[in-house]
Amino acid sequence: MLKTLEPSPEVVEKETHYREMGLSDEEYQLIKDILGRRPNFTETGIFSVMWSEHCSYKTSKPLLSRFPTDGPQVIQGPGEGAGIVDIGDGQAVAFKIESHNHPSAVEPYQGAATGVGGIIRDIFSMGARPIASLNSLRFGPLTTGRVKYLFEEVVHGIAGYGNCVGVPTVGGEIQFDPCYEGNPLVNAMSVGLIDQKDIQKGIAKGEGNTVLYVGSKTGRDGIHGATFASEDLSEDSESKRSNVQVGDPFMEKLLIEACLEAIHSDALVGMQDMGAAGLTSSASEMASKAGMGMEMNLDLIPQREENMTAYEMMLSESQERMLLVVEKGREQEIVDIFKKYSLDAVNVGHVTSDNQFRLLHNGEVVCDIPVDNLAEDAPVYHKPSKVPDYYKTFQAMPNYEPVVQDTNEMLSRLLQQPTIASKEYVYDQYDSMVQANTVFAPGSDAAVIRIRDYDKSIAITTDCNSRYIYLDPEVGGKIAVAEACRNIVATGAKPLALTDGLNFGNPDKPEVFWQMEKSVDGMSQASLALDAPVISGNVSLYNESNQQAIYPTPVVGMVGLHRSTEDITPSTFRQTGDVIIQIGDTKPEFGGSELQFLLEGDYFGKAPSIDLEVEKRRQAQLLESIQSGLVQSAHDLSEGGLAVGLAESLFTEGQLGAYVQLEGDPTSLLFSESQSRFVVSVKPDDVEAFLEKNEDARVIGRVTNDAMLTVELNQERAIDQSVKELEKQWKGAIPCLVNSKG
Amino acid sequence: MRFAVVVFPGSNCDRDMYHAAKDALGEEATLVWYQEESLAGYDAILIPGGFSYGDYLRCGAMASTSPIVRSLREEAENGTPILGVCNGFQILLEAGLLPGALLRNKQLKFLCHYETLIVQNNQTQFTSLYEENEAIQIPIAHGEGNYYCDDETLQQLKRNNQIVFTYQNNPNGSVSDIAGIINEQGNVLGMMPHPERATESILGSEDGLKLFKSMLVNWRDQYAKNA
Amino acid sequence: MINVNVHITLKEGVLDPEGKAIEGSLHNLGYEGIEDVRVGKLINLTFDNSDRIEEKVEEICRKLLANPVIENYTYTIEDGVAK
Amino acid sequence: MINVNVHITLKEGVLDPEGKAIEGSLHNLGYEGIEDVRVGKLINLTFDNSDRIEEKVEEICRKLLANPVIENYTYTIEDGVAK
Ligand SMILES: Nc1ncnc2c1ncn2[C@@H]1O[C@H](COP(=O)(O)OP(=O)(O)O)[C@@H](O)[C@H]1O
Ligand SMILES: [Mg+2]
Repeated sequence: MLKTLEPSPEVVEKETHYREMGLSDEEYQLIKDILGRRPNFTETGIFSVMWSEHCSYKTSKPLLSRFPTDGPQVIQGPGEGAGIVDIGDGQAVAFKIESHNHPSAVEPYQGAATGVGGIIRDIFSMGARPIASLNSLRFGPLTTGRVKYLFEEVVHGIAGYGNCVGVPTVGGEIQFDPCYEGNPLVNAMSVGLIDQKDIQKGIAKGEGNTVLYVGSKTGRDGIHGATFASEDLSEDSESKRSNVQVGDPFMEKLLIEACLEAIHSDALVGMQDMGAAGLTSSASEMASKAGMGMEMNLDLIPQREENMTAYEMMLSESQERMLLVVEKGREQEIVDIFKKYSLDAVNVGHVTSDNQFRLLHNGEVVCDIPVDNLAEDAPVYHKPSKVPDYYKTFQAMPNYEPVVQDTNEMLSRLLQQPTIASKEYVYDQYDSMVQANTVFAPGSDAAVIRIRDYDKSIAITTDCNSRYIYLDPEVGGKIAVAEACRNIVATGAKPLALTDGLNFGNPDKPEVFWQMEKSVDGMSQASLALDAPVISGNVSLYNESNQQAIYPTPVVGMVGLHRSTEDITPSTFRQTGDVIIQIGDTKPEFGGSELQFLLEGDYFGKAPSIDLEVEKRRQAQLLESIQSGLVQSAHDLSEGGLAVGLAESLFTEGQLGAYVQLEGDPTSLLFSESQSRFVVSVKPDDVEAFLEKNEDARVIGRVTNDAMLTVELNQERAIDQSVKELEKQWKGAIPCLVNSKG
Repeated sequence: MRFAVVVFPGSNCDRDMYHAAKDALGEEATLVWYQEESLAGYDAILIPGGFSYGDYLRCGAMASTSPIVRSLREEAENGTPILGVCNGFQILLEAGLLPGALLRNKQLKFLCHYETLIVQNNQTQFTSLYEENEAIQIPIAHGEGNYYCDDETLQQLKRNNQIVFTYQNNPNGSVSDIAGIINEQGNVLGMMPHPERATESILGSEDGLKLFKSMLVNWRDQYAKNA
Repeated sequence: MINVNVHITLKEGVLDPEGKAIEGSLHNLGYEGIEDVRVGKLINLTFDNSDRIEEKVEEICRKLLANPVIENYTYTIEDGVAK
Repeated sequence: MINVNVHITLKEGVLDPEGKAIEGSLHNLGYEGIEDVRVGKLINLTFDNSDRIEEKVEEICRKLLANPVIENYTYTIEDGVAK
């Protein structure tokens, strides 16, 4: 696109080109009012990306303000590249989750890879060294060639990028449901470690200070990617394929090392990565946050292609680029650091005091916008909300209480359901141990990373059962947060804070907006009750294909802290003779359960209930018991219920078995997905002390050495299976589906 | 004992290697940036894993052309112990300091998990503290660890007892289950598995520490002899 | 026996990090005057008959060998019947 | 501007897992009569002058682009000066 072909301001207005860029008539009018004139083509593009949902959160802002974001542990809440929490000793961890759904649907390898790269940049741009990556993935059922291709390539992309940059991928979660068939979800989370004194902010302070551009050259990659990410995914997105950016993890690795070296120089004033809306958002946000302006000469921007226009440069989403502000006169100190890594740091502009965002290209001013209007004054929308009919129907249904005859067979089938089955096929492809701090690699309830040189470690998890949230967004939202906490607590850590990845359909539909509202409410309540404030997050809307919305999928990423590495507790049984204890009671709750899907092929009815006071008490009591050294292993009960939880506790490739005795309704006891439950093992000598501390705990059996899972229900053998056989089924399910033809 | 850990652009196990030598073993270690000219004066040289130059073209190919490799060759000739792990192994092969090549894993996937290795040769300065045929737990993490050499080379490796580690359950298609080999002189060891990740019980295994300890013990013996 | 050589290259405008890295390496090795390096794939297929060969190859390229989002392909069949 | 195309192929006898995987996929997709698939690399170099070009290319291939233990190379310079 040559500059001369760009429509004039008059034409942009007359032919409503702004609409193609994603701006409404009202928004265009607002821009005209701000400028006191018509915006030119470049300025219109710049407003369109900054006012897109992705950058401005114009639809979700009213909801996000409901999240609790404070706590004594919070150093940096939402608003910067990532949130930061205190972990003691002058140290902190920075973390955030981000979606890359639309790019991954179009080009799964590069979409997932650049998703990983983007979130890692958010972390090191704060000055933190990335120490762990996680992800949360959603696909359709693994039965069609297209879904298998998406699944395989997304996993390859995460591995290809993450392994190369040397950040261990230590955990994640995957669900497979038909609603994601045309619209897979790829959310990536990154966690970084930082000394509190080194925390960097993305601000452009100091009139006259120099703006340096670092990293890959700018190409025409992903032009309009930011607004693209906020549009429906329709059939014709095939033709937009050139929007896809290619990641260069090697460049990213060099950037990590160079930027982390640069933060130790006091010549550095501020640093931000170029994420969605690239140069536009990084530059304008840095200036606006500092209460300053910025002027850049686009002729100086390193360009990969010829004849790039101002519009293209400002909207390009080329990857692996950073913007730095450095003290005037000390540029060389920073340039030298980058030179060591064979990276160019180019002077492209300076900080001004007139609060304008001004760009020059070929000797002309091509953009002159009040920077605060751009970065902060996007309109905010309060969308209408409406209770969906399906929800009313579900709530009115009688409780769904199935009866399973062959409980042995049902356990086998459940273990082979892709959502429950082992994800080893996936995480075997991730380098989960690089940096040599991984205590629990994927496979545990939460990953555990020790903090070198200190007697402490952090636990990290991502969770979201979107089926419950679909059935009842408020209850499901509570469960998502509570489950993440449970996974953290089961490893012996105390939850510190969470990051949320809100993936929803089209918010213009009142029923979808209602789902957003309710799930945010539920998450907020749980976050408050369980003392895990929200410190960062991301919103991805319009996740629909052919008008069909995905299940509401607000992913929770959470970090917790172990007081001492001695508290680290595995999720699998350890020792013959240990006593097996269940915490929490079981009710006939099957709405949204794996069992329901297996028996009915669909989800309906009510989500499992949750009482946050009870949840809080059980977690606190279990954590205290772990900290007192009373617990050998702890595992939360989730999809598939107790039967699956017991089996998972035995998958250690050893000779351990379990003998369990229960009285009551077999189907519920074995397969219900009642919340707030754990299965733990305790040394015989500690049972009494444990039961005293945990008021909702009950002995249900003991760990054996016969490699059999045996459950006696009402004096009958309900489950009697070889652990090896079960483990084989559980591990084999996903490879088997992937490798089957079709 | 003074270890050098050579850092190439894209190395990412450099710090892990450094900590293995410095913290787990308790000796001196220095990170040496690849643009430096000389590796002289160190008692041992460690080439860490990672993705030098992004693994572009062929793993280790571009790193093997950097100027520091000239000094590495000299040190190899001088008999300085050199350990290359994962990408470090690939670099040693590309530089011709060890025979053979590494191809993509047979399943075309990156693999990361613990493997059981068998110590085939415990008569080297890197393995003298292991028992012969000892089974040890060491993690692998590679996409291109499928060792290949022609028959003649293989016979030579066998004849000279240059195969140091094999996999108990070959994960990647390597010829003769090879996980690590040594040069004829006995001072350059290359291996795909990561001993530096298995030096502390909290990380799951200490079996890799013995390798570093062997280096230390043999260096001390040598030192005593020369003194 | 029919010998088909498929050449797969990145579309113009698509970043080629591998090519860039090789270019850098060649400069470091002292080679001057190299303006650009691009890396592609070469896939050699051996068919046992020439039945509808062009149609088949075209389809295989589209369906499997090339990723149309970022790659172009060309091929030669047997001894240089270019397309 | 001189255009050099380097073709890098695996030596005979060296197992090509990627080629085998493509072959398997093609069979699964129902293509018959494919006897062998081998995957190689295509590296395109653009030089700004033709000075000692063949000598340079030969050297670059030997030193960097191909690994003689497992790979062979051929190249064409400009419009098809094959070697
Ligand atoms: N996409 C993924 N990437 C890495 N690890 C994963 C992924 N999906 C699942 N895992 C790992 O598999 C294990 C089981 O996951 P999941 O069933 O979601 O656990 P839970 O129900 O306890 O949250 C966890 O350790 C998790 O980290
Ligand atoms: Mg769990």
